Amino acid sequence: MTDPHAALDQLDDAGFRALVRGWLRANYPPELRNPPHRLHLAAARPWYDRLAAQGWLAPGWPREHGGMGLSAARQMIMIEEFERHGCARLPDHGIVMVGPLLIQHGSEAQRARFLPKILSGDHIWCQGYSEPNAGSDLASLRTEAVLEGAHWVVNGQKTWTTLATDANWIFLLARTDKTARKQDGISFLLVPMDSPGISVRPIVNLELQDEFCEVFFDNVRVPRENLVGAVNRGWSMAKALLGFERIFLGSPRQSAYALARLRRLAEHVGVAEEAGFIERHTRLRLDLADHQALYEVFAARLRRGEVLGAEVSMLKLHQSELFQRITEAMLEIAGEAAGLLEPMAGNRDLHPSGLFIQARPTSIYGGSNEIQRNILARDVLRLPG
Amino acid sequence: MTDPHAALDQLDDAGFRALVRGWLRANYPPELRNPPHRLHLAAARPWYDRLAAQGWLAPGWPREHGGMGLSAARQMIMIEEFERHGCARLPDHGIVMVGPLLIQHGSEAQRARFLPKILSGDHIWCQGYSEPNAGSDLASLRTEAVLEGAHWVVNGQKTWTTLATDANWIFLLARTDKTARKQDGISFLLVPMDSPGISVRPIVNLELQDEFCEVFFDNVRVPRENLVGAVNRGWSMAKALLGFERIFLGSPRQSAYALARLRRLAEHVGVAEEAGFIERHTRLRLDLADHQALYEVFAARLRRGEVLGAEVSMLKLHQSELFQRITEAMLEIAGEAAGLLEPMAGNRDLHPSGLFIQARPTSIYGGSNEIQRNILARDVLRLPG
Amino acid sequence: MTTPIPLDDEAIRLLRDSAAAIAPPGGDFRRIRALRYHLPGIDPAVWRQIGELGWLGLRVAEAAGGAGLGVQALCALARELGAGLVPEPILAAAVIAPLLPPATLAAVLDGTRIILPAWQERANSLDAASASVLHDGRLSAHKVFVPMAACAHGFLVSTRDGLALLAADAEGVSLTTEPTQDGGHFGTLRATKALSTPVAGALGPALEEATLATAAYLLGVMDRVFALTLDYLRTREQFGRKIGSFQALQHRAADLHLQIELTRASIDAAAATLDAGASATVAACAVSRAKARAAEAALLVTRQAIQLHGGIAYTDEYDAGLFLRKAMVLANLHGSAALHRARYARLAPPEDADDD
Amino acid sequence: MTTPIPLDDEAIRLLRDSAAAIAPPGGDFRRIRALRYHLPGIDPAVWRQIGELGWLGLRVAEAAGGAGLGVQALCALARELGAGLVPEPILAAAVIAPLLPPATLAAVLDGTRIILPAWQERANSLDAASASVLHDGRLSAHKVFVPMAACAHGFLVSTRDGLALLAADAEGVSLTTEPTQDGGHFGTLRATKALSTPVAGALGPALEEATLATAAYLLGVMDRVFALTLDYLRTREQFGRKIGSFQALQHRAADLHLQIELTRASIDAAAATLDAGASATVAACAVSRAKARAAEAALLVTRQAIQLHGGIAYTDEYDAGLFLRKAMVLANLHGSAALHRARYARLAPPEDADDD
Repeated sequence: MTDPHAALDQLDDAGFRALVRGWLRANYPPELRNPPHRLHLAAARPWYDRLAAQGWLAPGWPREHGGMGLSAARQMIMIEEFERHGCARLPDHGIVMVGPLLIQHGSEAQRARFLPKILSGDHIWCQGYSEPNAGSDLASLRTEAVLEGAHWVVNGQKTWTTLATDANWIFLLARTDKTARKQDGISFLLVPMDSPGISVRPIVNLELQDEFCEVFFDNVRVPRENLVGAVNRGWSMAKALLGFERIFLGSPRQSAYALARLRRLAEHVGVAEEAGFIERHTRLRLDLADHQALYEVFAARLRRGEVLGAEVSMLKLHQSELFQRITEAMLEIAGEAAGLLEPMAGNRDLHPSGLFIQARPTSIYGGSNEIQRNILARDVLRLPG
Repeated sequence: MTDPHAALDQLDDAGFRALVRGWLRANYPPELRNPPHRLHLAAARPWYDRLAAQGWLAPGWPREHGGMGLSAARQMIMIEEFERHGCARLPDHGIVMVGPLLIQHGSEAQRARFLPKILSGDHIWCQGYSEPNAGSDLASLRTEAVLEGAHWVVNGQKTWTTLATDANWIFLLARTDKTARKQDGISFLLVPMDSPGISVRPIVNLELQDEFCEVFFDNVRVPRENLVGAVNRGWSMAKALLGFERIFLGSPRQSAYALARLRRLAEHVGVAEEAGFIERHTRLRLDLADHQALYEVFAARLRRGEVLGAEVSMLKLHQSELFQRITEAMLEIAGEAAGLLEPMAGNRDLHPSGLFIQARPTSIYGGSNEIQRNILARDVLRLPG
Repeated sequence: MTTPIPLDDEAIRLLRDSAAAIAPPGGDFRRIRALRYHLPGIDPAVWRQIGELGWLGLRVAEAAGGAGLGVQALCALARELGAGLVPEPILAAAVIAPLLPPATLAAVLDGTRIILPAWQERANSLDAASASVLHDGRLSAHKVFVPMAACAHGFLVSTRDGLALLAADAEGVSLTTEPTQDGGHFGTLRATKALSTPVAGALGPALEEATLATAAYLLGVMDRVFALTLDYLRTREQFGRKIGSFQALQHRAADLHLQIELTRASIDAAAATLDAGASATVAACAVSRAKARAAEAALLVTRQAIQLHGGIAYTDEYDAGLFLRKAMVLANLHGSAALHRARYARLAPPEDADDD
Repeated sequence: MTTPIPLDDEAIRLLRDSAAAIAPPGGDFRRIRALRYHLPGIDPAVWRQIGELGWLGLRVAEAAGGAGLGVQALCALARELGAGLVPEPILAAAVIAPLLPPATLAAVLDGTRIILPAWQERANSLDAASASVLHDGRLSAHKVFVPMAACAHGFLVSTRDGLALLAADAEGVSLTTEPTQDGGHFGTLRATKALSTPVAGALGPALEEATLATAAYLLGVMDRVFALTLDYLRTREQFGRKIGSFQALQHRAADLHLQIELTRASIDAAAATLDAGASATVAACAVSRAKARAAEAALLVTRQAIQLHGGIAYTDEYDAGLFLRKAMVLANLHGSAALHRARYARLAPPEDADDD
C-alpha cells in the first residue's frame, strides 16, 4: 500500500494551505456552511463521507493507522482553513478522542477492531464523561463498573452526552474502585450503544435543540476486553486526551463569526454609522484582533511541538466572554427583534436572539469559566490554595 | 439654663432645612467649601468654633449633654445640607464617636470630664483602631493593655489614624485578654496623646497629604479610670458605634461632586457635545440618580427610626465604585493632562488626576468592598459560609 | 383623571394577595410552559379571572367602575406578574382602559373583551405620533410589535387624527404574528379603510405607564430568578462544598442584588413621581431612568442566573431559561436601554443645577 | 533605513541583561524616588551610562554608528525600562536618533547631548502637522507636552516646513514645565524666530514607534506591579489565611493576567508588523490597537494593584503607587485609548473581508 499522503509532504505550508482551501471550495457541501447548530449525523453524513473518501478524516493519527500523520503545525493549518470556510463540526469523538486514546493506550486487538470502523464512518462515538453531580468536579463521577466474570456490569447515569442518539458506541469513564482517592478509581470502557440496559433521553436545550442527551446504564454488561489501558488509570488518560484540544475552545472563530453578524445587524437596523455603535463595535474588533494575536502565540507554540500548559485557559476564558459580549451588543441594538424566536427578515445572518442564546453555554462547557480562573490563579499565578 | 434649641422644635422639616441652609450661607467660611483634602485642625478651626458657638456641633447628642437632641430625620437634613453646601469635615471623632460612646457606656465622671471639652473644642480626638496586621480583620488587633496597679500599660502600634498629629486625645481598642476568643478580649481606653511613650509618625498618602498617621505605644501608662464600660467588652461597643455611621459612607455626595466636575472637564477639553461622551456621561448620571433613590430608601428608614441592617453595605459599595468610575472617565477624556500633578489651568475644579487618586481608597477604607460583598452574601443573601 | 388613591403597605399587600391567584409565589410554571409557542398564547379562562380580580380597571376611576389606584399600584402588580412570568397582556390592557369609551369599558373590565394598544409603527421607537390615518370613521394603519395581539378582540390604535377603536374582526383588518423567545408573539396589524370608532384622549401618559410597568415586570422577573439562583447556590454541592460558599460566586450574587435593588429604588421613585402628577418631561425622565436600569439589570441577572447554575440551566426543562427569554423579549419593548438613556440625556435638566 | 536586524531570543536576552544595569529586575526604587518632583528629573550620570549601553543608537543603522536593531528590540527595551520605572526619556531620544544629522548624532549616541522630539501643538492629538514655521533658518514654534523637556540640550521640532533642530539655549527659546504625577514634568516650548537647523526626513514613523514603545513601557509597568501584587497575595494574611487564597481575589488576578497577556500579544504583533515594513496604514492600525490596549490595561492593573493591596498601597512610601502614577502619565501620552480606537475605526479595513 503506497502512502496516499506522501504528496502533501512535498508542499510548503503555504502550498498546503492553498491545497486545503481549494479542496474545501470544491468539495464542502455549500448548504452546510456555518450551520447555526451542531449537526445531527444524518445531516453531516455527506461531509463525513467526503472527508473519509479523501483520507482526510484523521489529520493527527499516524499514517500506519490510516491518519494523515500531519505535524501539529499542519493540523493547525487544516483547522484554520476548516474554520475559515465555516465547515460544520462532525460527530468527531471517534476521530478526536477514541482514536488517539487507542493509539496510545489500546491493545493491538482494540486498534485493529475500532480504528478502521471510525475511518469508515461505521462507528460513531459519543462521550460518557459528565454526570448530574459531576460536572465541573468531573472526578467525583459515580457511574460504576463492577467486574463479574468476563463482563463489567455498569450502572449509573451520564449527562451532556452530545448527540448520543446518533452514536452507536460510547466511551465511558466509570468508577471501578470506590475505596481509592476519587481520581484513582476510574477506568475507561468502550460500550456499544445497543447494549441491553442502555437508554437515552435527549435533553432539549435553550436553543430548543436536542443535541445533548442523558444516557442511563442499568446493569449494562460490557465485555471485559473493552477496558482501555490499565484498570483504575482512566483519569490520567482522560486528562491527557484533553491537552491538545484545549486550545480550540479558545479559537477566535465564534467571535469572528458573531462580530461580522453584529455589523450586518447594525446595517440592517440602521445604526452602523452612529458614533455610539462605532465606538462599541471598535472595542469589540480590537478585542477580537488582540485575541487572535494571543491565540497565535499559543498556536505557534503548538507548531513548534511544545506542550501547552494551564495558561491556555486564558484563551477559552476570553473567547467565550468576548463572544457573549458581542451577542449582548446585538441584543441591545436589535430593538424589539431581540425577542424574536426566528431570524429577522428570514435571513439566518440576522438572528441576534439565536446567537445570544448560543453564546450562553460557552462559558460553562469545557470547564466553566470559574474553573478556568481557578486554574489560572493556582497553576499559572501560583496563588495559594 | 434655657434650652437653646427649643425654637428648632417649632419648625417643620422644610423650615428646619431652610434655617440650616440660610445659616450655612451666612456663616460657613467660603474659602473652605469643597476642600480637595481632609483639613488639618488649624485650617478647620474657624468652622469648628462657629459651630460650637452656635451650639450645633453635636446634632445627635441629647440636649442634657449639650447636644442638639435632634431626631434621626433632622440629623439627616443637617447632613444633607452640610454636604450640599460642600462643608469640610471637621476633626469630628470626639463628636461622632467618643461622645456617643461615653453617653451610652461611660461613667458619670467620664461624661462630666470629657463631653464639655469636646463641645468647646479643647479636646480633639483621634481613633486608634486599625493596626498593620488588623485592617479588614480588625478583631485580630494586637496592641495590648496590661493592668499594673492603677494603670493600664499599653504597648503596640496603630495605623491609619486620621490626623493624629492634630489630636490631643486618642480612643483606643486594645487587647486586655489574650486567652479569650479574639473578639472577646478587647477593651476601650481613653489616652492623652502627650502621654510618655506615645510617638506619632505621619504617613504621606497617594494624594501626597499627611492626614494619616502611625501611632506607637511604648509602655504607655494610662490611668485605670480611663477604661470605658466593662473590661473586655470593647468590641461590641465599637461595632454598635459604627451602626448609624454606615449610611454616610454611601452618601451620593462624592459622586455628585465628581460628576459635576466631569461635565466641566468635558467642556474644558471640548468633548462635551460628542456622542461618545454624552453616552458615557448619561450612564453615570443615571447611576447617580438611581443611587440617590436607593440612598433615599435607607435614609427614609433612618428617619422612621429603624435600625439599618447589613444591607446598607450596598450603598458604600456602589457609591465608591461609581465615584471611581466617574474619575476614570475624567482621566480618559483629559488627554495628557490626566498625568498632571496640579489642577489644569490653575482651576481647582479641573483636576482629574487629583480626584482619580482621591477616589482610590474609598473602596478600601471603612471595610473594603471585598468585605462589603462578603457581608452582603452572608448576612443579606444568606449564602453558606 | 382623578387623583389616584395613595398606595400604602396594606394596598400593596392586598394586590400581592390577589396576584397569588394567577401567579402564586413559588408556584411552578406548568401553565406558562403549556401556553408557550401556541396562539393565542393566553388562557381565556384566566383572563376572565383577571377581570374578576379588578386588575383591568386598576387605573380606571372608581366612578367609572374601576379601582382608582395609581401607578405605584400598577407597578406593584406588574412585579408580581413578572415573578410569575404571566403571559397575559394585563398591563397593556390596564393602562389604556381609562381611555376607552364607557360602552366598551364594561366588557373590558369584566374580562369579556380584550382591547390592546397598537401604537408602534417602526422598530425601537417610543413615538406614537403616527402615519396612520382616521378619516370619516375609516382607519388605515400599519402597526408593528403588538405583544400578544392574537388574543385581542380589538385595538386602541394611534393615528395622526387621534385614537381609534378597531375591532380585530372588522373588514379590512389583517393580523400576522411572529413567535417570540418567551413563547408569546408580536402582532403586525394592518387596517385598510376599516370601520373604526374615534376615541378622545391622548395615548402618551398611558405609554409612559406601560413603559414603567414593563420595567416593574422585569423587576419581578429578576426577583424570582435571583431567588431561584440563591436557592441553587445554597444547596448545590461541587468539590464537596455548597457552591454558594465560593467567594467568587458570593461576590457576583452581591453585585446582582445591588442591581436589583437599584432597579427597585428607581422604579419606586418613578412611580411616585407619576402619581404625584409630575410634568410630562419630569415623568419621561423618571420612566426612562427606570426602564434603562431594568432592561440592563434584567439581562444581566438572567444571564448570570444561567452562568451561576451551570449546565442545568442550559436545558429547556429547567426554569432559569424561561426568565432569560422573558428578559430578552421585554428588555427592548417600549424602548431599549440605549433609547431611554438617549431620551433622558435629551430631556433631563443639567445635573449640577444645585451644585452652586 | 536599512532592514533591521531580526530579533531572536538571544538578542532579547542581551537587551534585558543590559537593561539590568539601569533597571535591575526586582531592584528597589530609591533612585526613582530621589529624582521625583525635582528638575530636571533625570540623572546625567545615568544618561551617559545609557549612551555607553548603546540604547540611544538602537534604531540607528550600524553603518551610522548604531546597533541597527528593529522595533521589536525597541519594545523589549521599553518593557524593561517600564518595569524599572526609569524616568530618563530614552525611548523618545532613541526613535528620533536615526533622523539626526551626523554632526549631532555622535554626541547624542554617546550620551553627551540629549535631543528630544517636540512635535505636539495641542492636547490629545497624534498630529505632528504643524502651525510652527521654519523660515530662513529661523524657527517659530509653540510645542506642548514634551515629557522631561528640562533635561534636553536640544529639540527636534516638527514644522510645516519640515523638521528643525533647535538648541535649548538658543536665543528666542523659552521652556516652562508642569510637574506630572510620576515625578517628572511636561515642557511647553516656545521659540520665536530662533536660530535653527533644517533636518531632512519625516517624523511620522518615529512617532508611531514612540507610541508603540510607550505601550511596551506600560507593559513593563504592568508586569512589575502585577508581580509585586502576586507576592503580596501570596504572603499577606487576613482572617488567618493568605489573602491570595480568597477566590474573589484569585479570579481578579486571573483577569488582570489575561489583560496583561493580551497587551503583550498585541504589542509583539505590532512590533513585528512594523519590522516587516508594513504600509503606513497597516502600521498605524497595529500601533493604535496596541496603545489602546496598553493604556486601558495599565490603568486597570495599577488600580487593581492598589485595591488588592488594601490600605498599605495608599501610602506614598509603598511602591504600588509609583506604578499607578506612571500609568496615569503614560496612558494618554501619544494618544489616549479613545483616540487610538477612533483612529483604528477610521483606518482599518472592514473586518469581515475574509468572511465570504
